[in-house]
Amino acid sequence: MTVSVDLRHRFEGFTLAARFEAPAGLTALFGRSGSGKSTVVNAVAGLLRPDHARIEIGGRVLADTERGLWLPPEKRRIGYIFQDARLFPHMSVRQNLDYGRKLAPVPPGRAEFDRVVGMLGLEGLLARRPARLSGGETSRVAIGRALLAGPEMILADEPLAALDEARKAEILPYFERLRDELSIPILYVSHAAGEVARLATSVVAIEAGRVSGQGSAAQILGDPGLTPLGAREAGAMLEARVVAHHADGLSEVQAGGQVLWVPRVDRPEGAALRVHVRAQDVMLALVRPEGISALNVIPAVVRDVRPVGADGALVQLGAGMAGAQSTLLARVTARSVSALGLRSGLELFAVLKAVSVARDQAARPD
Amino acid sequence: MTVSVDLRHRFEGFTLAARFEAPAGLTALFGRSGSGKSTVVNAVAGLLRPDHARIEIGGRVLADTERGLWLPPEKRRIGYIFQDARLFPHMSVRQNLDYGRKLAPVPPGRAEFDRVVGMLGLEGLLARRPARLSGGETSRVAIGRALLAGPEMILADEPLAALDEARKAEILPYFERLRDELSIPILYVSHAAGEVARLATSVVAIEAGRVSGQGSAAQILGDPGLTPLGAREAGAMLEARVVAHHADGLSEVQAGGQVLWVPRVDRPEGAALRVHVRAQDVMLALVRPEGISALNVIPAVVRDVRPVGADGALVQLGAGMAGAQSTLLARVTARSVSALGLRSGLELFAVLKAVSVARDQAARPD
Amino acid sequence: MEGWLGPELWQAVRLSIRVSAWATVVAMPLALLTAWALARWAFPGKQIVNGIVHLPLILPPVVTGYLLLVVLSPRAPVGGFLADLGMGFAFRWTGAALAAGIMGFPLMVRAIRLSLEAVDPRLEAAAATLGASRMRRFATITLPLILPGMLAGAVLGFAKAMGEFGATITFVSNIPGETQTMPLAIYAFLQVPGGEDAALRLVIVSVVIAMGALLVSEWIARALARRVAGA
Amino acid sequence: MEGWLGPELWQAVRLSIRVSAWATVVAMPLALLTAWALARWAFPGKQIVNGIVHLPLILPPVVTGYLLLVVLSPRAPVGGFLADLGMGFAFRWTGAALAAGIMGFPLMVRAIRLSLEAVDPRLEAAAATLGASRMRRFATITLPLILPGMLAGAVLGFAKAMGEFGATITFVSNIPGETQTMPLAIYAFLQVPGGEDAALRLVIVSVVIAMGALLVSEWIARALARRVAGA
Amino acid sequence: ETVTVFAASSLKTALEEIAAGFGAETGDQVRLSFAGSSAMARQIMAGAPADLFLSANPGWMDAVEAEGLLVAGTRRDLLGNALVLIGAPDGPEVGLGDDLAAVLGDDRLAMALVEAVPAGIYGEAALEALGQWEALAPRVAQAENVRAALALVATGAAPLGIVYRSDAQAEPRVRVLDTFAADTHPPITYPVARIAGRETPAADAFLAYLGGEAARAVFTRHGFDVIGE
Ligand SMILES: Nc1ncnc2c1ncn2[C@@H]1O[C@H](COP(=O)(O)OP(=O)(O)OP(=O)(O)O)[C@@H](O)[C@H]1O
Ligand SMILES: Nc1ncnc2c1ncn2[C@@H]1O[C@H](COP(=O)(O)OP(=O)(O)OP(=O)(O)O)[C@@H](O)[C@H]1O
Ligand code: MOO
Ligand SMILES: [Mg+2]
Ligand SMILES: [Mg+2]
Repeated sequence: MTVSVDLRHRFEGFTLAARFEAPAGLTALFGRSGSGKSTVVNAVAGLLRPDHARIEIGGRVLADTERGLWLPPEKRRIGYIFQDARLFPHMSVRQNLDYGRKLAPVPPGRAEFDRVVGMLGLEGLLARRPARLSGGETSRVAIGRALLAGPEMILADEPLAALDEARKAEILPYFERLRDELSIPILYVSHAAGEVARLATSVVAIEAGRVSGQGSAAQILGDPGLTPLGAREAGAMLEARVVAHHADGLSEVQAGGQVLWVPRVDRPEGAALRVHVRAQDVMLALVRPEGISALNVIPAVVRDVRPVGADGALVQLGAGMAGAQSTLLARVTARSVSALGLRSGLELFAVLKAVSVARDQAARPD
Repeated sequence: MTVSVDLRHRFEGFTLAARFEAPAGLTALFGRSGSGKSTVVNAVAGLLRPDHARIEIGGRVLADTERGLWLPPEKRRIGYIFQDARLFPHMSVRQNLDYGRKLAPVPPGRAEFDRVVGMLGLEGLLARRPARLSGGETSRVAIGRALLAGPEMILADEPLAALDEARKAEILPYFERLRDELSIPILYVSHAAGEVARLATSVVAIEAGRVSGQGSAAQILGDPGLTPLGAREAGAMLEARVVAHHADGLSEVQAGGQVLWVPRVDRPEGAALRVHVRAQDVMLALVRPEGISALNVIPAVVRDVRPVGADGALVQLGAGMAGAQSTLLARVTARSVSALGLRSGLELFAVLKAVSVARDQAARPD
Repeated sequence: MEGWLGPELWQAVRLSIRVSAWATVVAMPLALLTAWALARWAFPGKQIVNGIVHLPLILPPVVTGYLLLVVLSPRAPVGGFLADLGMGFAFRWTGAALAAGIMGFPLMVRAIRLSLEAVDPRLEAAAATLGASRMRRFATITLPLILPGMLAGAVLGFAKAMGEFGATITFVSNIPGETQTMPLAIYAFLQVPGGEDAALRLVIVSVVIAMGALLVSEWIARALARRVAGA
Repeated sequence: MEGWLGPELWQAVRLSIRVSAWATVVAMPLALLTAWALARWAFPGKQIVNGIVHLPLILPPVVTGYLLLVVLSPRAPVGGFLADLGMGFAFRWTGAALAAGIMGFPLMVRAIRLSLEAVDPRLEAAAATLGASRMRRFATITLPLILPGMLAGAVLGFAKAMGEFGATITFVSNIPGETQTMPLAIYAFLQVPGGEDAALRLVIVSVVIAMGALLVSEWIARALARRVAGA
Repeated sequence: ETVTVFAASSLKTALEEIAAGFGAETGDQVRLSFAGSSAMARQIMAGAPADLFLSANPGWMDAVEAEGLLVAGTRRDLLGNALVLIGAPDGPEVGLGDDLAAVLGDDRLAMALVEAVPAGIYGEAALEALGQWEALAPRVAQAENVRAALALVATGAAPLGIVYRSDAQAEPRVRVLDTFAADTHPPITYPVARIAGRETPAADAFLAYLGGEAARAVFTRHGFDVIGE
């Protein structure tokens, strides 16, 4: 389901003029603080009525101010995870979770309720009022409340910002499941690279109220000029397939005809997945290194060397057999560029540690 | 100034019993959502009166319930950055920022005000009411308000959670300055590895209301069993010194007699700094690799190989000359352990890309 | 109690409770609607409605009673019409309840309105995104959150009704068993030399009843507050 | 205006405004303190204080006036003492203001209390961490946030004072130029045949004044709300 | 000099006229405070600054006298009045000889408080004397005072009422149907007296003036009987 958004709105001292098309899947909204992300999300939710708006989801028109069409929020069937939680203070956690659930045309059942509660670790808190929850507990309940409303679209405004890594790792697969199995479109605001790398189908970068960049996650994350995550997080997005799981805990995947060893992936053999390889984690070698701990040594050819910042460069590599090539990115220092004589057409080896393709960066099928 | 905290408190269904000593500097409070971090911070602020409490800062006793001593919050001279911001809704941003400032015994001057406002990017918002701020703008004002109160101690409860990377990078040096130049003790709650690695002098890990681990940042971050950041962030903390800045944008630093090349560091030559080398970024090689992009190839000896998880191991290395050795950590797969025959006493090379020691992980003097 | 008071006064006590209870209960939904309109809607003539709501407070009670009499006496068009429907107010306890309700109305509206204005609209917005219709948002979010204000309004309205004198006696006069509420009985006693003793007894009874209502309301309010603070 | 009303009525108008204004202004700090105590403190006898605050609402106004007369008349110990100090209330405009203030007191307290209970204590806590003393927190955080409630209380109190009749006439009698407020003058006119016309004029004047106060208050309230919503 | 007079409300129009005349003649000011007799008696007993008390009812004057607050020898009955049955101008011709309860049907008879206010007390006594009270008692609407009872009839809320002649006379919306014989009820008298405490020659002068010719003419015009010296 494609989401198409076209908004214009003026606050005093701030003008929003954002237009983007988000393909099916999860669209990450990126942008600095105050750039207009929550404003966009609020308009899509129907809570802010912009001066001009056209919002369409999979052919369903939610708003078209030109034609005077404006579906009220309660008709939009969204699950909105607010940046500021907004739990109902007079209801217990259970009542908060049940609020949207009971209103859904097909209310999520008992089993789904238990699954969400378990994933969010809310079992012990169901009878508690919001005033007695910790910051992270509050945002977990807010997530649960939105997910349990049986929404046809999810709006998530920095849903995991207040959570620890372990809890994030528990919740991320749930968003993946929503995106993949239930194919619910998701608009996801986040500043966290790991989340976006893992979840995003496409990325919309917003700057001062305008869309400054837009594309597939691979495009945006592969371009340090575009990625709002900073150069550290730039990298290649490889479309891969699980070949086999091995006894020593590694999974063998294939991307562009090239075998990659990565820490065990939770997918069946044959399944498609996406691997995010950060440019920073890729080392280049002129000769195949021997006796090293890195398991992935990939023959590649330099396609482009682009300076990044004052002291570094981003090297674009073609890897694998012709016809099924993948693009890899490597971030190196300017000194290495000259020491190794990096230039277009140079053949060399890309070295990548298996552990660099960490669990929370792997895995999404298409 | 040492901070010494000893608390016991019961909520229904949650018991806090936390005791820790934090040396001068910044103490990171770690722990999963709901583990009791905010409760500790509230007690130190004087907003929650626990059943038992003894809190002392640099010899100044803030609370000693045994002796019936309980300094009210307004006498504690703290700058508390709340997890939920708590801006005064009826005041403009400027009035919020000025609130504590005007009450300080030595009010931060105009220049300091401008500096904080500039750092937080609040120039255009000074006349705005909090109701019209974005989520991140709200937390930036909350940070400014606390910093401008001229506090003798700072309590920061996930202050940067709602901010983008670029903004974080602008704010982090300010906390460093407070810690180092003004030597204000800071209690800092965060889930973000980068922040902690960069800022923390010591780390207190909290689990279900109890202190589960406590030590210097190097200790805690070097032990994947302890670090609450997850194995990805485990690494070595090297005490280093700037040797020289080079024209190609790299800085040469020395740690334990060993030269390290890192991206340019914003410190004068001769200055002490701390370098955080993540275990994940360290590759091991049995023979010195040639023609590679990694600039740091460090002769080392294996001290210990410890399995981590099902598929990996953490290798502890001694590097540099005897007498001035540093400890490095490398995270490798189980397959590499057997392929390279890693065992105590083995001499090999640790390979580390300069760019892996990213800017926001370097730099703090002692 | 009846023994201490005698059957006639006891009748006044019972009547007062009935009148005050009805006045409060019937006025409450209207007060809620009015408060909602004043707090949330923008409509032409809003300040006029606001003014009319406050009128019973501004006017001397006797004048209010007199106006009611002029409009609702059986000979007046409105009053005659209502009387034909069997819904006349004149000289009936319902008229006493009407007068009491009108006198307490501004107090109820204000209390509810203050509560309404304190409700965070973002919570209602959150409920809307979860699929709650306007009505359901009102019933599940707004209403529970303004309960303290409604309670305060009810207490004020009830207490005022227990004490209302001027408008009541002017409108429905003083008919024992029908319109003679406690304040009217008290007034009558105070008009004759030496009547203070009987008046005092009624004063005590009315204070006890109103205090009881007050205590109950405070108790409920505490329970509500505890509910929000977390059980 | 004076021409239309004649000097005597004009006197009643001026007196009513003076009495109502003083009643409101003097009662406000007391109402604030009382509301604060009821909302924030726990102390023995709290419910008794609460009850006493509500008494003027519960009691018929005449009884309240009578009680005031008993306590504060120059012949009574308290009243005599105050009279000796030159602060007597009996049969003076100050007494009318006192009666009006007492009658409006429960309304003011309730409005302020409702606002106080809606103030988020976490904001006061935040101010404390920034070094604000209890007094300063009150002045800079609590007070601005309860201004709408204080305003509502002031309007209710002022309106009530403009309309107060029973307690005033019973306590300080109906002395032109000294205690004859508009409601008392209206009453007097209604006691004589053909007085309705003059009474009506006074009613109109009193409604106009009170509505003016109401409009001003609504206007201020909107300004306050806008201030919080962001300018 | 200013004289403060506490007087029953129903005397307002007449007394204001007389006070104006007195002022013009002597240059002294008369301050008139009108309220219910009970309230004023209590206030006087509580020390109100009244020089003269003009009660609508001997009972409250007695109470003040019992407190020793009257200047000895100054109390006298100043005025009398009559009790009348009133109805709407266009209403049926009814007399005290008719069965009033039957005339009323479901309607109400407006009176002042029958146990508390003199006009009500007198009215009840008169109806009792006429043998009509028992049948009428359940149909009586008791108003706060005579004026309020008059208003009930004037607005049409009640078809019949019992009020003082002086009140009925000035109200165009009612008609006097019949007058109660003086012997059916206790005498209707308005006593007046000087209140002790303040020596004011002007007060004595006004007391005297109330009994004079000018005052007598005014009172009579407003429907009161002036009781002779
Ligand atoms: N007022 C309260 N009453 C009862 N339980 C409470 C109260 N406040 C907090 N708790 C509970 O105490 C525990 C610790 O809360 P605290 O706010 O200190 O957690 P935290 O470590 O700051 O978590 P987070 O990272 O989610 O903010 C939680 O389980 C919370 O539910
Ligand atoms: N009600 C309002 N009135 C005026 N300006 C507003 C209002 N709401 C938001 N703004 C401004 O609009 C801009 C965009 O706000 P928005 O909340 O969409 O930002 P955001 O991208 O979500 O930022 P953050 O990451 O900090 O939450 C900000 O500059 C903000 O100050
Ligand atoms: O004066 Mo009152 O207020 O009800 O009679
Ligand atoms: Mg936002
Ligand atoms: Mg917390």
